[in-house]
Amino acid sequence: MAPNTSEAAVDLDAPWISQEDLPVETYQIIDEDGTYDSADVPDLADEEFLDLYRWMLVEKRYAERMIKLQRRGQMGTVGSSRGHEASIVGSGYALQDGDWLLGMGRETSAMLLRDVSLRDIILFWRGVEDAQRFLTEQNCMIGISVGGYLPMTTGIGWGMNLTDSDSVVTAHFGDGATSTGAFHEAVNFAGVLDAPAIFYCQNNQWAISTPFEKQTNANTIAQRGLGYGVHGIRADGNDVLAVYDAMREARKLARAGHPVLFEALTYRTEGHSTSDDPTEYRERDAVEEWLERDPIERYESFLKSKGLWDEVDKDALVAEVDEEFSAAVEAADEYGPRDVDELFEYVYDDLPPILQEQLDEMERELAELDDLEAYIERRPKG
Amino acid sequence: MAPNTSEAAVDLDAPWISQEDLPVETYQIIDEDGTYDSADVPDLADEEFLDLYRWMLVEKRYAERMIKLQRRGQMGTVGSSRGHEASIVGSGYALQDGDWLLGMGRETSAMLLRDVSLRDIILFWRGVEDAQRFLTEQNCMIGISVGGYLPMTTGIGWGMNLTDSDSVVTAHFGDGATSTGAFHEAVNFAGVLDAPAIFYCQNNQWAISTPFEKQTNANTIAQRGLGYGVHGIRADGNDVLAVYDAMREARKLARAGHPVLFEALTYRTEGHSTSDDPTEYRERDAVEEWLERDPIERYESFLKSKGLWDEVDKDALVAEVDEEFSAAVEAADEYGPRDVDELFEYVYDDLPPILQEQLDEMERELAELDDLEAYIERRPKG
Amino acid sequence: MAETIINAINMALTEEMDRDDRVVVFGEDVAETGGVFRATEGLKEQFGGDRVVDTPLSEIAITGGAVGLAVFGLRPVAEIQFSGFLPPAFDQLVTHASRMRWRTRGQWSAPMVVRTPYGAGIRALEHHSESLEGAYAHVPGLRVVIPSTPYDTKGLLKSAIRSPDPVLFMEPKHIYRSIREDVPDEDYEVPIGEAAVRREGEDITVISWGAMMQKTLEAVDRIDADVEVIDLRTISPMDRETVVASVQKTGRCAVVHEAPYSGGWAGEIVGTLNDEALMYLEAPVERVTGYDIPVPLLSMEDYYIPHPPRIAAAIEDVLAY
Amino acid sequence: MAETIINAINMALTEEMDRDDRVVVFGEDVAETGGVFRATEGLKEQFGGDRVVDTPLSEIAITGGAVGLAVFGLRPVAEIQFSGFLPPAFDQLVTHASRMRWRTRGQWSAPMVVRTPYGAGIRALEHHSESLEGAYAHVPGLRVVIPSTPYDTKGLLKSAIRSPDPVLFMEPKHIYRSIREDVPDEDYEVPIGEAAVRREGEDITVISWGAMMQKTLEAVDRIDADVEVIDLRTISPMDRETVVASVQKTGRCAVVHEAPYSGGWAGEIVGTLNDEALMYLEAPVERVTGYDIPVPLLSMEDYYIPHPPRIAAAIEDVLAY
Ligand SMILES: Cc1ncc(C[n+]2csc(CCOP(=O)(O)OP(=O)(O)O)c2C)c(N)n1
Ligand SMILES: Cc1ncc(C[n+]2csc(CCOP(=O)(O)OP(=O)(O)O)c2C)c(N)n1
Ligand SMILES: [Mg+2]
Ligand SMILES: [Mg+2]
Repeated sequence: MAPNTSEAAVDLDAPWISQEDLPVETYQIIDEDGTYDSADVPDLADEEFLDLYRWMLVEKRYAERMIKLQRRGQMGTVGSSRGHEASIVGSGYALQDGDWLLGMGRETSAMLLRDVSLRDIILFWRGVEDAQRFLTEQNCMIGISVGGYLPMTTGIGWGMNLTDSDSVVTAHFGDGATSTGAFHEAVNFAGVLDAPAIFYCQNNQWAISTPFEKQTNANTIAQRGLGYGVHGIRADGNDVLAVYDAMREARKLARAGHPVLFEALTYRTEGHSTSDDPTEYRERDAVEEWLERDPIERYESFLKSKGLWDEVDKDALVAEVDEEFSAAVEAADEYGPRDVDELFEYVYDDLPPILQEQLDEMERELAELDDLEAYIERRPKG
Repeated sequence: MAPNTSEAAVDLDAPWISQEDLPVETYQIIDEDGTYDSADVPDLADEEFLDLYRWMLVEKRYAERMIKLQRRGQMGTVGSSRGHEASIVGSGYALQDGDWLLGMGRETSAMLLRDVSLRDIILFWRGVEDAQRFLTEQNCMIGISVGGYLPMTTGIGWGMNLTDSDSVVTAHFGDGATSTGAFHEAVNFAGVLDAPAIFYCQNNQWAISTPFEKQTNANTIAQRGLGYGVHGIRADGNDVLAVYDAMREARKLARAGHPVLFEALTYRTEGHSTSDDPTEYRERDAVEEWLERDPIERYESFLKSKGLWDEVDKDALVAEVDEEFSAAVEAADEYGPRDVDELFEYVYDDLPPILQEQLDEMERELAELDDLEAYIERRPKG
Repeated sequence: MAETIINAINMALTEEMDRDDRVVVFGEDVAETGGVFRATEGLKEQFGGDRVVDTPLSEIAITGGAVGLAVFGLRPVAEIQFSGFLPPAFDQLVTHASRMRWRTRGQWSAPMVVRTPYGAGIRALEHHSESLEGAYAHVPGLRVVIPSTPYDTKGLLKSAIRSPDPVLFMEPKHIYRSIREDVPDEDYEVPIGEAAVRREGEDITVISWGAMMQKTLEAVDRIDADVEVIDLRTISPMDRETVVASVQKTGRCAVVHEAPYSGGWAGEIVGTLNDEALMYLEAPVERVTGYDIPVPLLSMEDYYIPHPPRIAAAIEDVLAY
Repeated sequence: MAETIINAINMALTEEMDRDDRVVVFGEDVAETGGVFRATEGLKEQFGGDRVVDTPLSEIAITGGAVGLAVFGLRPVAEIQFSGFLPPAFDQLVTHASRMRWRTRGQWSAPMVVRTPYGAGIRALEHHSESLEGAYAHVPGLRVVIPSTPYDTKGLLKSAIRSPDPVLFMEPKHIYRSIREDVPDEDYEVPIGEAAVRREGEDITVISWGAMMQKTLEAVDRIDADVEVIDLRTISPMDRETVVASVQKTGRCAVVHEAPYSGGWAGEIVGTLNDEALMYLEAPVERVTGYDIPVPLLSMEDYYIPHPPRIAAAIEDVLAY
């Protein structure tokens, strides 16, 4: 019923602009075959090149192990970041001490790079309230309502300007988030304020079952920056060096008063989360295609031709990373139960009388109604 | 405290895009001096050219007379459309029978062109509920919450697609409205739906006291279309022929499944409304500059060089238009008071018991409390 | 056949789409996958991609788009994936949906349904567990409906789709699949605005709705008294008559809801009883509700939810007063 | 000196900006013109364009921006031009401002103020007259404050700005300039969370807030009884103690607000009295409120507003019960 938009183009005299007028390049340093031009490679020390590799392994093993934990009932619903390793690590690696990072849950190693601990990420997905206390200690936060934390991101950037801070604030979010009104108002306002904010979109081409072409009729997210007068870029999100390099520039731009809308083009090769079965809504072919563009393999080729691969003992690295993960799970397992009165804390700065009353009542009920705790115990936990 | 954005540009290697990469032309047919290229002039009959002129006079006299009424206490707060005549008339003139028009109050003659009556516009600004009944009978509506009616516009366009209608829906709004989340979600969704919707922004460069450069860091509104994959255009909003011609094309695009973001660049030469004193926040110079670009005078030059001016008896036209306005005011004055029970109608399809109870109580109170009506009578009316 | 609430939603949608081709279903992930809870499963296959549409992640445009479709003569049924993501669209409900008929004196109206799963208990992340019916029910012009059984769900959803007024249809996701009952294949409506007396009794009236109905019934089973149980079903405008008549009869009352206590709809019910049945009350009305705190995350949420032991104790308190 | 509410707002803002350079004031048209009601007049001249900022027309970003500033350690005071334009930002209040401290277990918080003029009576267009305090007050974590006198306005706004919690500060625009009283030049706070007993009396307690206080006092003046008048001032979390103690003393009560009846805050007050004072009540509590309809447009709005004759009649009904 929709009009046939493939009809012969309408006859136009006026100077219409459409996205065809502005081809958007995808920034790449290492191409799909692993080849690159040395001149383009960012100026990093060998350890740093190796570090990037290690972090990508962290991200990958983290995703794999989390899903295993979930399948074993030791974790709530979790999302997988498989395929996003370069995009997450490249962006996180370019941030500096004091920078802030607000995300949506698919940027773990960027947060680990901000000194968040893996244990706390695990606690987060187990629904332990304390987790975000630890995240925010490192100026990181996970926002579950998609897009809603972007205005706050602008506010933080604004605060940085007002206090002569020399940090930047980065928000990580998905392609789906770019369709929210909150995204729009946040980026536009950041543009007006010259806020040192980097809006970092991991365009993994899916929002649960909704493909990018149903999310927007625009070809890229990057081009949306024009509409706000902020700098836009599309980088190959499977090329860790391109992401890192552009992010470093983004940080400079942000510090110079030019907020940035950064699109890292990648692909969610697994389900949205452990509750999602992607075979319901997409063909395996496209997935295969993207699996071939695996960011870690591509970076391995780079390390090889750069002569750094010899220094990598992958098995040992994986074992090390796995051990870290196991230790984090153990620490999370040991994280003791909280007292129920904590539920009433932190709602207000003090405990208003009505909350005190309710807390007292709850404690009385838990003490007096002998079957209440039992009832709660019996309830399924996942 | 904001970083000095005029600092030397940051050294950039990556392929950043900024609005400098896409210069946006302003579509013009008659230039500031009244000259034009005949080849560009839209193919209209002489009566139509004259009609455009008459409608612009209607808009102008309407604005002037409304403000007079307000000053005399016969009208609530009203806004003035002085300076917007070409933008309003040119856009309205390109619409066709069956098209829908949702506006914000600064597009009167476009609504009159949709067969709305002037009396009903006057009733609207007098706060008479019935006014919108009459507007909506002509598929027009005024939305007071800025931007909020744009998602609904998309929905109407979607409905047109679903019912194989061959109409379009147009929303008129200001530059301020483009900063709302509702605008964003509406235009983006329209793009995905191929909705026959024209988002028509009268960029008059002010949102009450906020100048366009504080509304957004973007140079134009038109360029924002790229971010949604819809067609964008910036037309000289003081050139009625450019607006009309581009709007005609916009209508064709919309019908072909390409929603349009249309920016008519104009200027609000008077206050935002009768409660606003613009000398508080802007220099007279800029206003003077724009007064010189008066859309009506410019079109008079066009009519002169086109040889149509002889057919215009301006004084007679103004007298005629004035008479129409006077008749409309008279009709509005005669529009009788409504019964108070109307307040309870139309909230729901029927009258739920609680509303019936409240209505009964109100009527009882009005009858029994002899000083209630008197109290209400005594309350200041404006 | 014994069906769940989810099945009942699906049945109602299927039948209404079949019956009236103005009905259009849309929201995030509703078409290809049938929604995160599978409420819309099979609809796209049966009715095609024009009438069953996956939208962008745009709660404002979903809700506002529904207003436009409704004004244009269609019958939109929009899904908001979780009620915790409805607040971005609050303005569309308050400013447009609820007042379109009023604004245009009946010339336009917004016969639309916004379906959204609400409430705690499914072990989810933040914003997946809230109950804000009290805030929405305060908006004149909106009808707020919450079913608690599969039978009612089908009948109420059909009524909502056929309603000439906008309906916010909040679904108790905690019991989406946990209870089953016979849901006839035929066409039937359960009228909006009418509460159901689930059990008749003389000693006390217990009022609840949504996911708390099950817990309330479980609590009542523990109690040795003749309890009248009312399922409110429509929060607003509510069936004051049934509520008042019952309490005039029993003289005692408890109200159970999941939303926070302060400003929750139980206050409105107490207000109504105050207006119409104060002198019949032999004891204060008990409000058994969530606390005035955000719903805890998955590891602690059970301490928030009013479980049967709490409800039963409260009922006994009222009886013993 | 005798000052209006608008003056008092301006004084509070000026003094707090002077006292604490973390205070930042922003919103639509607040800087260059001092706001459509002139509440922020002179601030930009005095404190400069970095701390007094005109924003884009973006209620979401204004409110969410305030959250970010607050988290970063500033003390934002945002203005929403009319409370009818706050619903687009409802999500920012519910999802972020109200739960930032809770979400982060005290690590972050959102000490911010959203000021917004509310209520009917100024002969305005649609959406310029509503009172939705009941909906906002239902959100845990938010403090909702409504002053009714110039003195209180200054003191409460200062408390709000210094409050470690987010405060929604709703201003009774109908009486912005219609009442005057002495407002000391000195620094003083009026504590949030405490109601004020405006008049002491023995026969009946009348509770109101905001613009309705004036009408209530006018009504009380017409009545030959010993009326206790309470100005609630903080809607949520409210001062239950003062309310309950008063009604325990008088045994009768009327609540007056402008918001619609169903789901309005009066219901919560009746609920509180039910909990704590039921057996003291000698008559049903009267709720004198707006109707369950949108506020009429300017030509008819006076039929909606609870004017003194209505209030007085209701009080007399309760006294005569
Ligand atoms: C406002 C809001 N609406 C809906 C949801 C439910 N939801 C969670 S994730 C998601 C898709 C997000 O897609 P995208 O932004 O592309 O991020 P991705 O998961 O692909 O990384 C949806 C719809 C939500 N959390 N918040
Ligand atoms: C959502 C919302 N916020 C604020 C207002 C108050 N207001 C009315 S008109 C206006 C400025 C509108 O500017 P613009 O969109 O440029 O339209 P113009 O008046 O210039 O034609 C504002 C802030 C409103 N009506 N709605
Ligand atoms: Mg995505
Ligand atoms: Mg403007």
